[in-house]
Amino acid sequence: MTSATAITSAPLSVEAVLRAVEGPGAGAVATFVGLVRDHNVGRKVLWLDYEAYEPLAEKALGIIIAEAEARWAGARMAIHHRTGRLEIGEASVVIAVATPHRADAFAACRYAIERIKQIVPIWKHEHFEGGEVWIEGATADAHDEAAREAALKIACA
Amino acid sequence: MTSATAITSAPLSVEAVLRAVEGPGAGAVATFVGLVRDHNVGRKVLWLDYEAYEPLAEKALGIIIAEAEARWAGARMAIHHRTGRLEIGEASVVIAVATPHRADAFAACRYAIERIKQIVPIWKHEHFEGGEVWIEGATADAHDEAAREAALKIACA
Amino acid sequence: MRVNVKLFARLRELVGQGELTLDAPGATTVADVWAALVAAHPAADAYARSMSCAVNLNYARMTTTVADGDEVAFLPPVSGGSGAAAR
Amino acid sequence: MRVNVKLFARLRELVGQGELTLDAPGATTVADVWAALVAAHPAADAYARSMSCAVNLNYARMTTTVADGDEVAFLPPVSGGSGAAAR
Repeated sequence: MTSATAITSAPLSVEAVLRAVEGPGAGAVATFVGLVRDHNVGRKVLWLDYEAYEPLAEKALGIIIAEAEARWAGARMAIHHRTGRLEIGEASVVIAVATPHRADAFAACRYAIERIKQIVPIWKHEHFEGGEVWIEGATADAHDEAAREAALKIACA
Repeated sequence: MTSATAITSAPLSVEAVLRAVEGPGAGAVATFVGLVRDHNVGRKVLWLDYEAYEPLAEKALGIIIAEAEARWAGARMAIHHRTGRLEIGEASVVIAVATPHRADAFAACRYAIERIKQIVPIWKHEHFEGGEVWIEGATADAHDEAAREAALKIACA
Repeated sequence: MRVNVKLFARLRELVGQGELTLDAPGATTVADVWAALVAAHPAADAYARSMSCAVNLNYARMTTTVADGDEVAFLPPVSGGSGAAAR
Repeated sequence: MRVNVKLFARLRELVGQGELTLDAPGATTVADVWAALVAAHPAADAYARSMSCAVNLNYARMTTTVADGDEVAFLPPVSGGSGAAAR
């Protein structure tokens, strides 16, 4: 059994995240792996640097897991997120969720990635051919209920 | 690179299925793992026996992959399904799909599991406390467009 | 005409074998093969309304034509995929 | 009052450091700490409207009270998760 949450500069292991959600009652496991893409909005990406506010980021992953496990009965979720320099094709985030039934596994997994992009204090510094740019998405606020509702709506569509 | 489709009595490996969808352009990988549950409609399950019409089942997985790759641009999908006796907690099916963007990965993965349950000639013999029963779901017909539309609707909801 | 019939799961159990060679004189379609199977093994009739079929590893209809030596498979409703209930 | 300020990503670069001890006499809220930061490092003002904050590893508001020795983090809009564009 590995840890349910991790913020780490080491390469991620899908198997490790899967082990963290093992247990009785599961009938379905959905996983999501985010990869560093070779292109972004027309730019040829060379590599990404992920910077994290590590202790709050790890806590935020725990908040997301608690939200999901409260919303989907019997769900067990784990999320590992990588930091530092990542090459094209490497995994930046791995989510796994085990549930009794498959519809919930897909919904909870989708919810988690949407929430990660909303609240987890991690920043992506894109190095592309010809320059570099900090990618900025959502203003992070774990207490923003409207954001949470938006993530739920995407997950349960 | 492992095979995109497999019908096998050997334990399934998520890593092997993931390797089969590796390649350029991917930004997201969704996977689904179906597990043998300890309970089914109130019965305590002891183990399952999966029987397959192997050559048609492997062909059917290929049909599903072709359908998904045609529907979701840039998708790469692999599906491995196990046969024989499976104990509680073991994986019966592993699906992986890599796409440029995450919404498509979730949709294509959900589509695949719905289609598997519709058309792949595999049968589940449930051995539970007090008896055994063949589980019967959909009448398998790969040409049934209404079934295909239903799977698409669930996937793209 | 002679065809190789494949049966699976509970249909296989009802008939008592998963593979048999069936003499079906005058048969031209899958429906004719099924009729010959039911004549020889009346228990198979339980699947008359729920089975589907394949000929030489292609999904087929009851109206699909068959030829001597074809492999004709009759498929009870399938249940592959996850071990979980459908929802 | 003295607080430990943490800055990240482009905000860190604009200020030129990721961690600093800030003297903010009379400060009682996160807003006061931010004002002291911008006074010392005007470039930080670029994030006045888009940053969020945390106090002692709890997500906070600009109105959250701070005490001597607190760790106050200012967070530019986040972009963790997948390397793919948002869709």
